Amino acid sequence: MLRYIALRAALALAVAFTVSLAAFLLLNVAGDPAQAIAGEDATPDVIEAIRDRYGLDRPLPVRYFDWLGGVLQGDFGTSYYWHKPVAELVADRADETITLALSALSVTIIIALPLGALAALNPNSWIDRFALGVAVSAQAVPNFWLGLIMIILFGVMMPIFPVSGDSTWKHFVLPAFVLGASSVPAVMRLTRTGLIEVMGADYIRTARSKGFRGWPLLRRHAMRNALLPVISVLAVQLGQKFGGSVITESIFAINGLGRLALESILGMDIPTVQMLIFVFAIVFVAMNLLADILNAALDPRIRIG
Amino acid sequence: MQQFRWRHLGAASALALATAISPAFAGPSDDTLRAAMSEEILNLDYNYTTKREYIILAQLTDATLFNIDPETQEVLPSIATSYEFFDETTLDVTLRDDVKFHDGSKLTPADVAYTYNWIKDERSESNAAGVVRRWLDTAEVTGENTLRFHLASVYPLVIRDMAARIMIRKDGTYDAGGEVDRDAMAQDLIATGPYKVASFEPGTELVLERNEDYFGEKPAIGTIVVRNIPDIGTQQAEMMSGGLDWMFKVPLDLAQSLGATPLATHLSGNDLRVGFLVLDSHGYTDPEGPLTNVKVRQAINHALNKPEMAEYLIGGSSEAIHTACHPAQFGCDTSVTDYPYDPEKARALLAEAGYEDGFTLPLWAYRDKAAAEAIAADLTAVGIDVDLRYVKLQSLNQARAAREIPAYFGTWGSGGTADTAAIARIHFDMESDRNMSGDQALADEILSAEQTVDQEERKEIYSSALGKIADEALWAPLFTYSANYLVSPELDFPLDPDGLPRLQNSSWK
Amino acid sequence: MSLLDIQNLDVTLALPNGPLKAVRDVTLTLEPGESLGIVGESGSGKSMTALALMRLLPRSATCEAEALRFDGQELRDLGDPAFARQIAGPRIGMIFQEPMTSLNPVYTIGRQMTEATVARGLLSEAEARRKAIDLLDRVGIPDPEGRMNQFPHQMSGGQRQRVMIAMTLMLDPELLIADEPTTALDVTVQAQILDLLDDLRRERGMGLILISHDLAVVAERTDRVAVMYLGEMVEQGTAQEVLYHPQHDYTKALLAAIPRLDGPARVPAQEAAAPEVEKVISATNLCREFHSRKGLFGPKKTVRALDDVSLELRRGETLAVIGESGSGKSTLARILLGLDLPDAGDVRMLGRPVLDLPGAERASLVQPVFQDPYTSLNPRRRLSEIISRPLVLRGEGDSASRLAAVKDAMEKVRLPGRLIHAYPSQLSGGQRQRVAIARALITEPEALICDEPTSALDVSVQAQILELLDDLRAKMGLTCLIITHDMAVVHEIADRVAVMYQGRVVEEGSASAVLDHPSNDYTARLLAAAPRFGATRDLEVVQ
Amino acid sequence: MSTTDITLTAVEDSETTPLTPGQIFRQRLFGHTGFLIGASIILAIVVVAIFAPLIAPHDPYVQSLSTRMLPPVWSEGGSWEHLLGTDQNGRDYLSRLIYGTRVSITIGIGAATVGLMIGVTLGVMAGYFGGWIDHAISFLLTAQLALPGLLLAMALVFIIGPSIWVVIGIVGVLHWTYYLVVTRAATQRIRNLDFVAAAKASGASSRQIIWHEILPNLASSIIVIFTFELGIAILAESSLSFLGVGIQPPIPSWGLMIAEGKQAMFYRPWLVVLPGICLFLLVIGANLMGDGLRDITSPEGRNE
Repeated sequence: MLRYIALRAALALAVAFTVSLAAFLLLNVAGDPAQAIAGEDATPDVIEAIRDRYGLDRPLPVRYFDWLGGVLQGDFGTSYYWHKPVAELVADRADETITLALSALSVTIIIALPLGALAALNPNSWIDRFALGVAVSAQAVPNFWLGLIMIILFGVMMPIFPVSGDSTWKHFVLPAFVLGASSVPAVMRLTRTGLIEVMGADYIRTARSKGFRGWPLLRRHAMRNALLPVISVLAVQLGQKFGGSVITESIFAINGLGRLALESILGMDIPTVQMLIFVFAIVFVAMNLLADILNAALDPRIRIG
Repeated sequence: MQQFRWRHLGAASALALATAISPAFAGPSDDTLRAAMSEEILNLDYNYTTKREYIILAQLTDATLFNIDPETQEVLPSIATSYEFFDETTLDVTLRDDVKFHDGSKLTPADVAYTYNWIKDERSESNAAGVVRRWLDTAEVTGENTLRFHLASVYPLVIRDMAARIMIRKDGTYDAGGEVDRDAMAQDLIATGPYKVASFEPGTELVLERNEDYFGEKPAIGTIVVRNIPDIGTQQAEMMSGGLDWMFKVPLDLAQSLGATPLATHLSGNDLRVGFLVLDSHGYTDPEGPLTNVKVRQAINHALNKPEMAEYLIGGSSEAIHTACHPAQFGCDTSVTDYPYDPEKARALLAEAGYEDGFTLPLWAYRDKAAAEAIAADLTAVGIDVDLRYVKLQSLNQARAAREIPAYFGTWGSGGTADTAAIARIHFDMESDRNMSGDQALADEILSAEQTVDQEERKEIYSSALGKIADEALWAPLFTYSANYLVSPELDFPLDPDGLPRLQNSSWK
Repeated sequence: MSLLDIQNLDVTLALPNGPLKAVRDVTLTLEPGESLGIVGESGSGKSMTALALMRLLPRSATCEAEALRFDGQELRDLGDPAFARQIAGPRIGMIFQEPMTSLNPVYTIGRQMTEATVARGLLSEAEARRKAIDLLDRVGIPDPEGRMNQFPHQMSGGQRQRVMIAMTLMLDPELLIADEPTTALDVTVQAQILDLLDDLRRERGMGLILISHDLAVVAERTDRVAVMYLGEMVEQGTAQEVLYHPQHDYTKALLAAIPRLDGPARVPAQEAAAPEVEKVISATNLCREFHSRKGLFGPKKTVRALDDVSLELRRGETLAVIGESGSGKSTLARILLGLDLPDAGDVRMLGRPVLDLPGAERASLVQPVFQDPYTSLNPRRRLSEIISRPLVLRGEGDSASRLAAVKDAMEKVRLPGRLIHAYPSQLSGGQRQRVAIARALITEPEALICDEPTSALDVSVQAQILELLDDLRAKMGLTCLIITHDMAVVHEIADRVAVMYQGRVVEEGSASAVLDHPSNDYTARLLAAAPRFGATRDLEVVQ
Repeated sequence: MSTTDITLTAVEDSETTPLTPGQIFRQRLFGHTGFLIGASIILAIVVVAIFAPLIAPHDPYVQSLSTRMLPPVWSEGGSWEHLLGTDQNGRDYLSRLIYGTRVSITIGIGAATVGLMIGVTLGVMAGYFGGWIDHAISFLLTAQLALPGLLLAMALVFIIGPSIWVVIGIVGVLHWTYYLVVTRAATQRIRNLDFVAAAKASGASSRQIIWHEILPNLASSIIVIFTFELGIAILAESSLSFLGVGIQPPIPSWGLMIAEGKQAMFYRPWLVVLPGICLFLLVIGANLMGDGLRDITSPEGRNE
């Protein structure tokens, strides 16, 4: 067990370093950070001042290895904008993104699982068609467009929910719906096909031959088997959502990692971008690992082999 | 089951839909002005920032030695009561004796001297360093409330810089005990202005309270809350649901539409910012390129329908210009050659220059997409095939520094300084990459205008320089900008001609 | 009064291209304690009849009958919930063909055994658990206590089938239906399960319906036998009547097609195997190990598939390799074909080591024929492309000559010419296996290596393929190595035989010598499990 | 062995040979309502894209600043001259929507193909060879998922310059993972089937096996993914344009139009709603086609 986790941790670090190197190069190619920080009306001398304050005139390899050296001692550098350690910056904003990710995930679960199960239990019925309709249309709605429509509907016409900010839980309802809705199709489809497959399995036929029908049959035999593939997909999606959704967070002015990523990329705040990439890579791999562990916990064939 | 535990946590928050809440009403009821800014406010010390948002906040939190009357451009007393040039390079300033910092401590000449000397000091790396180093030698305390500035050279804009750029800090703020801390005032600012910082959450919200023992005229409104809302759409929603009282940098269409509703009033004041095309007349990108030919540059000027752009795309007080400066700036001579909108003449000029079937022109732009597209369309109409490159500011600056840009749509706000020096120098100085004409004589002439204190002489220099720029059509000046604001109906927000918003002068109706 | 009385049962399946009558007008009766065998090939409707009785038909099937009486009670009057509560489980129990998937993989054996009785409130948790342990012991599961909290995947196929039987008996049914219970098991295990079923029937005075495609196996162990063909009950009678004087032509043909030990002996190709006869393939001291990880986190596990195996295939002979699953016979075949490299030992073809032979040359020496007709042909290619592929790979001849070669090969394997442009999905199992053989022969290889070529086919089709292989061998002087698990097949076609057990060759010799007096007791057990028609049921093992 | 006179092969040679896979595929294709609806939407949009110059009432690039931001004809102030009003630069909104189909369709097909090329090659390589190649490719997969797409887009748009081909390349490079995962699993399954072993035994090289035996069997699942990726690519382009790093003005792209309309969305909601609906229609058409194809090509089919 530990060997497996150690392997995954090594993979996460390897990915994190490679991707952060790629991001470092891409950012420096895409523009001059000093200009971005200085802003629109900066005179050349101001830009020079910023350039030597952050050592941006040093050659790329020197800057990268300097950053790398810091990372090895746990210091991810300070943000060019916020003038405070990047680790602290990411930590403050992590809780908004986690809350958003978890509530978005629960939106997905609340919509996708029952819909998928109902569609599987009575194939070709109107529920099945309706479920397919929801999946196909939810997949076709652009994320940012849904966000704007939500603001128009709930923010202004029927001001039930606040439109921006992240102070109270009410602020998270609309964004959670927008973020959650985007992953409903995949989860619903998986639940549906999973359950159809399980209902056709031999052991279900054995259970029916012992007189089990309807809900007891579903609960005692089908549910756990059908949920196996869904659990791993949900875990992976949670990983992506922890990465924060760039668009949802900026539309709803939620101070999460997604918005931080957008602004630090557009503003060329290199240390923040690299730290974020580090966090995303590790969270992503950790979520895959969690999916494996959950699968092992639920499925003895994997656990005991 | 175990793995569904985190699901219940999320479900609780998503399910509670029912309760309707009334939006928190700002405005006169709690004497709080809620302002929105899309740029993130991260550092309150204007000595270490440059963006426009920080200039606005500095008006509220800081006081400077002098103030410039936006109407008459006349110098008014502020922290300093008077000044006198002992000789061309020595300036004596007397201070008021009743100015207090926000923490109650009394302002002394030593604080002022320290601030100027620190900014000039190598270690400061302050954004204002460039300005101060251009004219200051040293500042020394000469009396109980007087100090003397030794100037390194003759510079006409010393008082103007003192009024706009340098914010006074207590003695030893940045290098207490020898250890340099440039971010000392970034979060908990101690200054002398009409408002003091009540609470500050970087990137989210800044709360300012009226400074009761402010030496000058106390502002009418008790509290100002500045909220960071990146998305303009979201800002609108907050304004409509009463969550905001003041919005600036509002796009014209939005300002007009929301202004028409009873929920908000649209104010449009003028702005020192001007928009222009800079053309690679020197031929950095292509020595024999079309832009090196004056006729082509003149054709470009004729091709652009500037009046329509000003009226429809910028709106408010925006008007077309033909000078490489803002008409309201000192020394900006509007009698220079003008190239009125005349597509036929533009095609004729192109033909004369040997480009009957036109040429492809990569045009870079970083803001005002509608205007950039309008420019591209006007040029295409006369046969110039425009490849519009609409990129982020830092990408444009980097490409310009690498001399890859033949023409770009630039803007300049002169930092609110109503003097042609604030725009001419940076765009025609030989070292600046914004200078695409590479004309040494022109550069020297412009520099000379900043080396004399005699305003009449400066005026003549600028007239001749601007005349040359216009004749050679080094630029294609476009229009002045107009500042569009959206304010709540209960707020009275006076606008100043220099376009700098002064929230401290606002009050409830 | 008969335990079970089915009159004129019809089952129709609604398939995309029109309705199909799977069961036509079947009448069936069973007395209490009596055992009935239903025999038929795939598609004969034997399973459908049982599923109709248990109401387990697929959603798209409809079934009508004049009478469906069980112990005097007309089942059709019962609603689905009532049927589930009263009949399914306590009155009629059923076990299925695939033991590997018939138990729920994520729950322990104990829970699956006890849940039916506890849910119905017949027994308390503790009583049910004790009963389960007794039943597991009765069906021959070692250490039943420990097995209760194990999972299905930790047991062998045979053990799982035993658990299935025990689980069904938990509810003490009066009738037990076994739908091809042993088809997926090894021959030796097969015999034990069938004996167990028979003993339990007598012990509990239970009715038993044993459904199988293997007439010989069923006939030996049931009182009466019914034969089904294309959905109809073509013959019904006591085991003796059906076996020794069958009425219906189909039953006769079926009996003739079954390979059996006491059938006519094979004429050996050439008696004196002269020493200098050329060795087409010779393998010496082959060893091969496979490493697998037990579960995601478990320790590594190594399995010795081949343990110092030496074997020779001489020109013109048919060598049979017999052994059960896990004996390493398939691994041997892949190594001899050059598809897999041994850890130790070497393989030579006509004296030259396989390693130095380039692919194309090796192809002209030896060609494979695999077990499963459904995966041995590329579904996306037409027959002409499949059969001519080896020639294309060798770059031999042009399209015209290749087409001729294909036609010639199709004739050799007796495939109708019009199928030349058909796709595999349009052919039956037997036809596909003929295509595989045609493909193997197109390059006129020295030897054919067939890995259980007929075990996935119906008995009648199997007979044709074996006959075809024998003809080809005679006409083309082909050398064959045939891998099988059925001693009767060895008896019918093999000159020499090698018996493999757990990766080692335990016995080798001429077919007649090994079959008449086996020296190794494992071979003897294999022989005992193979059906003999002559003897009556109480046959002793020849020692 | 005596052969009885009744040749059992009679059962084998029944005259009516069942349908070829191709015929079955076509039969189920035209029977699947979902697929037909989707295909007709896509077809309609492709026709509009091809004949845009004829259909569009005005040239989408011609500006008239004086008549900018006109409302559509049904709300007051609208005119029949510009059915759906005009945009910020006074260009006819309906024409821009119509020309927008060209951008979306080219990007959709282009990006999905780029994704297919990368994803399928890597998937087959990882699936067939396994071993360290498989590990290297899954490392690449994880790294790709961790790198924010926005960053890659911004850098590439700056380096190479903003043309439709660059956007196609970016969206394609960001969306090959779905192909990889599916083809890798399918290749691993097919690699162990007997007909591949038979091909190997007849001397086929790995390349020949992949080309001749494995790829044809992947064709149906690749087509299904392609139709889904079509929708995803179109949405991705619109998101990138929405963030300002996708299609460059003045080319009309629906994502860009939504971004531009966003500012005045409370008073001129049609500037946001109309392109949104077009995007929605196009993508829902692609998804319905994808769903239909998947039901038809999957072995058990949807109706069993």
